[in-house]
Amino acid sequence: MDKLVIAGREFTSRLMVGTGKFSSNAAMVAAMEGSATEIVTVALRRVDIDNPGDSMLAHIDRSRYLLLPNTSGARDAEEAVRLARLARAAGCEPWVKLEVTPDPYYLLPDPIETLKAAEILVKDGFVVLPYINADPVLAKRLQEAGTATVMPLGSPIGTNKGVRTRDSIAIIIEQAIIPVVVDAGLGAPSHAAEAMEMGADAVLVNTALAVADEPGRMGAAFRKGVEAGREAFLAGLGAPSERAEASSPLTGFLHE
Amino acid sequence: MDKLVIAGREFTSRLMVGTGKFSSNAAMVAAMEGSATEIVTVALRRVDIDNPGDSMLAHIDRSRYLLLPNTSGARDAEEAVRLARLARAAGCEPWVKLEVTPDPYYLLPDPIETLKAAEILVKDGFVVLPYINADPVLAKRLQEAGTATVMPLGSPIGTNKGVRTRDSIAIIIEQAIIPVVVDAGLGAPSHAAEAMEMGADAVLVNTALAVADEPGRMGAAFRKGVEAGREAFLAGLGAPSERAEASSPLTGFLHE
Amino acid sequence: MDKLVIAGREFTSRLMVGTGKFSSNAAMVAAMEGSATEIVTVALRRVDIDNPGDSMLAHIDRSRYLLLPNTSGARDAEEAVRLARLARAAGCEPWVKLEVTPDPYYLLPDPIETLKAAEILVKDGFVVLPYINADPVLAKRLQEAGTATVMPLGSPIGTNKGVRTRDSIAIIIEQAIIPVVVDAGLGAPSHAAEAMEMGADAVLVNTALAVADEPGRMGAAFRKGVEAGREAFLAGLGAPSERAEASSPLTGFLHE
Amino acid sequence: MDKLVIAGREFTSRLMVGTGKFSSNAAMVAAMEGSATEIVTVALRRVDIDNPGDSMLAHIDRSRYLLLPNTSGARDAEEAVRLARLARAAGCEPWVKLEVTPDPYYLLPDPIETLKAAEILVKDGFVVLPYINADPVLAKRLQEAGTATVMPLGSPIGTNKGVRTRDSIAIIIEQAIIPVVVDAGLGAPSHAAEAMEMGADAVLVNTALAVADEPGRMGAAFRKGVEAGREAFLAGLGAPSERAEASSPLTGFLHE
Amino acid sequence: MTITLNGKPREIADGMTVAGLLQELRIEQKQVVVERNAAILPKQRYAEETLAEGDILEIVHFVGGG
Amino acid sequence: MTITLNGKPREIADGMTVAGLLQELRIEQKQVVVERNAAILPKQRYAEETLAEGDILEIVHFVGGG
Amino acid sequence: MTITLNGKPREIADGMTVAGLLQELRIEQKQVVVERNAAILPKQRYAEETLAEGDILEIVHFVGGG
Amino acid sequence: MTITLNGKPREIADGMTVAGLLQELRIEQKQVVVERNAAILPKQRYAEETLAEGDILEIVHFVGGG
Repeated sequence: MDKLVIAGREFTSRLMVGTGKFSSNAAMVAAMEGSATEIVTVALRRVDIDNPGDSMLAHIDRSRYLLLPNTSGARDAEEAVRLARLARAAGCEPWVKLEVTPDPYYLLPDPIETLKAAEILVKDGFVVLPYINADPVLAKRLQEAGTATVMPLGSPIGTNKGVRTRDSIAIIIEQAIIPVVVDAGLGAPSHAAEAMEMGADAVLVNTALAVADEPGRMGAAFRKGVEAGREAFLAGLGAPSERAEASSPLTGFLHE
Repeated sequence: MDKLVIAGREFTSRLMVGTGKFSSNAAMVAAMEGSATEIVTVALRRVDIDNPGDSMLAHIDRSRYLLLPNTSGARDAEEAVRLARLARAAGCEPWVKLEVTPDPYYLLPDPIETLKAAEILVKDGFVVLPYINADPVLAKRLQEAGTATVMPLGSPIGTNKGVRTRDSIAIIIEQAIIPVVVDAGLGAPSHAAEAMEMGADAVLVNTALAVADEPGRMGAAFRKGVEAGREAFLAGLGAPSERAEASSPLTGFLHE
Repeated sequence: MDKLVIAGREFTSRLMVGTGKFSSNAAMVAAMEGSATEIVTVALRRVDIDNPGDSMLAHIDRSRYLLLPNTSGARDAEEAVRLARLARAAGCEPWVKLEVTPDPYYLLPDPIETLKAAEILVKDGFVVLPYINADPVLAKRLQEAGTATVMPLGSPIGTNKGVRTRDSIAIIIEQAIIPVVVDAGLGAPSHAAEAMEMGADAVLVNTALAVADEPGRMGAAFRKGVEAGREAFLAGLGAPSERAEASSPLTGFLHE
Repeated sequence: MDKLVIAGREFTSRLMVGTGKFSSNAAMVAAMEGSATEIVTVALRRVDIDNPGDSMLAHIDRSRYLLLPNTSGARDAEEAVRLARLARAAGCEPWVKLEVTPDPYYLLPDPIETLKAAEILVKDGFVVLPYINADPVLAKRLQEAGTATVMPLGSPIGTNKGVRTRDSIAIIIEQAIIPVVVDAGLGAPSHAAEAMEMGADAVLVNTALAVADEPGRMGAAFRKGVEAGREAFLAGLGAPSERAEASSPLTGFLHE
Repeated sequence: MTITLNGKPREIADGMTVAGLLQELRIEQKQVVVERNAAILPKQRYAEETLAEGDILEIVHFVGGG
Repeated sequence: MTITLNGKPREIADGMTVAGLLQELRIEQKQVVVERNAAILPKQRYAEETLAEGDILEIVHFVGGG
Repeated sequence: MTITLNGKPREIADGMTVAGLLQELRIEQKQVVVERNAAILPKQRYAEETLAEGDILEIVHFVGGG
Repeated sequence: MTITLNGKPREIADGMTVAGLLQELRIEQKQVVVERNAAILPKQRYAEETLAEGDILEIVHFVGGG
């Protein structure tokens, strides 16, 4: 399949995987391997002083997966910038999945603070992948601000509702010159395939893999779904029509 | 992946392909190969006496594909039975995709005549795969009449609208002990994946492949979509929820 | 608004109301009055010998409402015909809402038995209003058999899912010369309005009224919804479009 | 029905009407009267010097309708503020429908510039009704900035697609303490009813009325749709369910 | 004498008429329909119709339904 | 002699067999099925089956279909 | 003397007031708002406000809008 | 001597370095990032950086996230 290019870097896989909520590190690794992803997101949190435990990083093959730190937990631009810089200091490449979610309940992104943080981080040399509501005008402004992608949500995080923002995402794709990565709410391979068929450049999935009975197998299912959607987009899909049309010939009947 | 079994016969592929409306035999063969299908449907028509031409059968490797004749053009049970018997006399195995569509415009199936024909053909030793509206009670009656599968439509033939009959198909799948094959209206791999995720045993696609810019590539896309949906069904999908749920931890924030 | 005509009889209201599942006769009457309905459905059941109680008929003003007995409980044509005749013997006019639902779980109608019963009852002089799956071919056959209406379901009874069978109902309306009454699954006035906007001649509602906190008020809400949908259908609705279009002028800007 | 209160002012109608795109002033007035609206939006444009013509205001009874000037055409906060002040200078009360739409094609609002303009106009004493994408976080920030309502779009302006942003609007309604007015894309009374059933406080309609064959009649249809939705919301709607539930009793059958 | 009434066996007095039975059961004639051995019974026959051993009687009425 | 072939009248020589007709029409036997007067004709009978005045013949084959 | 009126250059007589210009253009004062050099002009000033070379004048009014 | 460590007060020995503290806490240097008084601390400084009364220290690491 054709390559995905973000900030000049090539990827064979168009499926990004989140590492949250897995029942075990083994389940997480199984999902990563099954999905054939090349980009995995991680979060930054305080070490539990009384029980440092071991690091989940020990389970991630850095030669195989690009670590994409997110700024989850940031409630405004300042907190997001702080987290991005801490992640870079931790030895990650300067890539960041920018999340600014003041609302603790639905975890929806703040358009104002997200743009503000993006402008600061771009100037600071980061490759910025902002998580946003499916807002075509905001997507355009972020692109103008120099972000590497936009990551509009399909539906609220963790709902498995699929691409409920179809109309807006179609406009974002139409207007974008940077890759569009559909993030959040993709609960099944058909959802991922739908996003790709629309012309999205990639998708990010986490909850659907973490809650699956067999995360490794679900990872493989999403890999195929993403590839199916991309192939179909490239192969040229027919448009839906109101009028039914026979697939068998309408002449040569015995009763003619 | 697990095998599909119809009338005691095992198939590795869960994607059936129709051979109508292709721009050329080459395009048809490309779609068949790309899709990795094992069952292809064909129609019976009068030979054009003034210009017999060559047979499309010459292009189909019978050792690789099971020929499934349909009864397209039949307006009632009698015509359908006549076509099924002609197909068998042509040297096909006694398998038939039963279609009875009195309405020439939307080509929707007649539940009464379809059941009548199914009863006759089953007695006559045919393996009957009836094309029906997504009607759970009719599906049950056909199963009781001894059909090998039921083939409910996702949306009217050739519309590419996808699984518009979702609720009814879910009930059909829940009640069926024979394979459920979703037929008609599947216009994209995401539609095929959705049907498989619901627990359908297989799907049939024709128009979407025939009208694609690259039929071979679209065949491959559908193959992956079907596999993705089946894998996801087996791997155990999470249910959609109204409440958003974070994929990153909700503790250990710097601002605590 | 224009009149609804069924079997030569004129009605001002296009909203039929079911009388099942109400918390009290008072709630039922409130819903009937609020809805301004002129046709109410009732069911036939055995009298509880040990506790005959009083009849719900005592609460229904027969001069104001046409009683439409249904054949609920019938599992085949024979039982349906028996119930219709008992209802007529009870002094009702020979109108019947024909329901044949062998499946006790989803209560979906049987197309074969419904057509069989309809043919018998029409010959027997009944005005037959059959409850059916949204099957355009079946609807056409019932019309040919002489039924007074067809009553396709919007979604399974009691689910409040609305018009999930939109595509099929649109075809039924297009092909029908008898009134099309959308029945079952209409859970909100917007659902009823949608059906009427599509060109349905009437709708039947029961569960949505019976489970409302205020049945009388909900009856009024559905009355308005049905009138809104009918008015809009007659006033000529614009078609949906992909392209946005300004409602304010695109010239005369200060910045030109 | 209960009153709508915006900025301390009471309204009986919950339907706002736009005055654009009508074929004639007579059609516009007919729609206004049929709809029983109390708030009508207008735009500001340069006078055509060579052909001043007469003013459309001459056709609007100011004692009956509150004039709500919009800032259509504004591409940024500065232009929006300028238009709002010109409208006020024209003798309107200091109410403004704030629109900032840099994109001339889909006319979608800019979240950043809209918030900026809202903050300036609120300080300047305006009653601000901002038109926004269905973005819950932005809606919350505007509420905190002191706007009188939020007006999230149902679907892109003029598309008649209805409430495509259902999930987000539900969250906006849940979080808002100011009235939520669903604006743009409502093409049929069923769409307006759906928004009201969700708990929206009002809706704004223009295109659907302007393009109707009979604008006056369509106005009445929308009035009823809005009332139906509001009544249903107040009467307490039942939730959709997967499981069918009989509306007739499941006991007392003759076949027991 | 035993008949089957609405699906259950029931003892009734010899020579009991349908009208008599309804009265005994405190069921108003005008509110019900009676089926005797699968044949609908016209109301005007209730008084003269005498029940016999083994009769199958159905007494039905209208209830709320959708 | 006139027969009806695939819905249209056609002149054929007396004594013409089905096999002969197929040959005349340049239609390969193995690619088609033949129905004579609504009865399917087994391939092995093509050679001996002589056509008669007024016969109704259907010659069908497979085409692409969904 | 030349001013810019609604985006286009326009010749006007020296000493022309806003009120005079509106009259010349047959535009009713009460139907419009006038902006002179980006500042909104109160109606009561129309009569005394004399236009100057290079003035930028905007005359706007309400039209149908959504 | 008291500092604030990950949001909680903590007693540490005078002259304690960041490296020393990490060792005491059994936290591997390479797995964490340390912020002292809102400024990120380069790893090579851990050994020489001596903590002072009232210091605010944040020790963070990567966890699973979406």
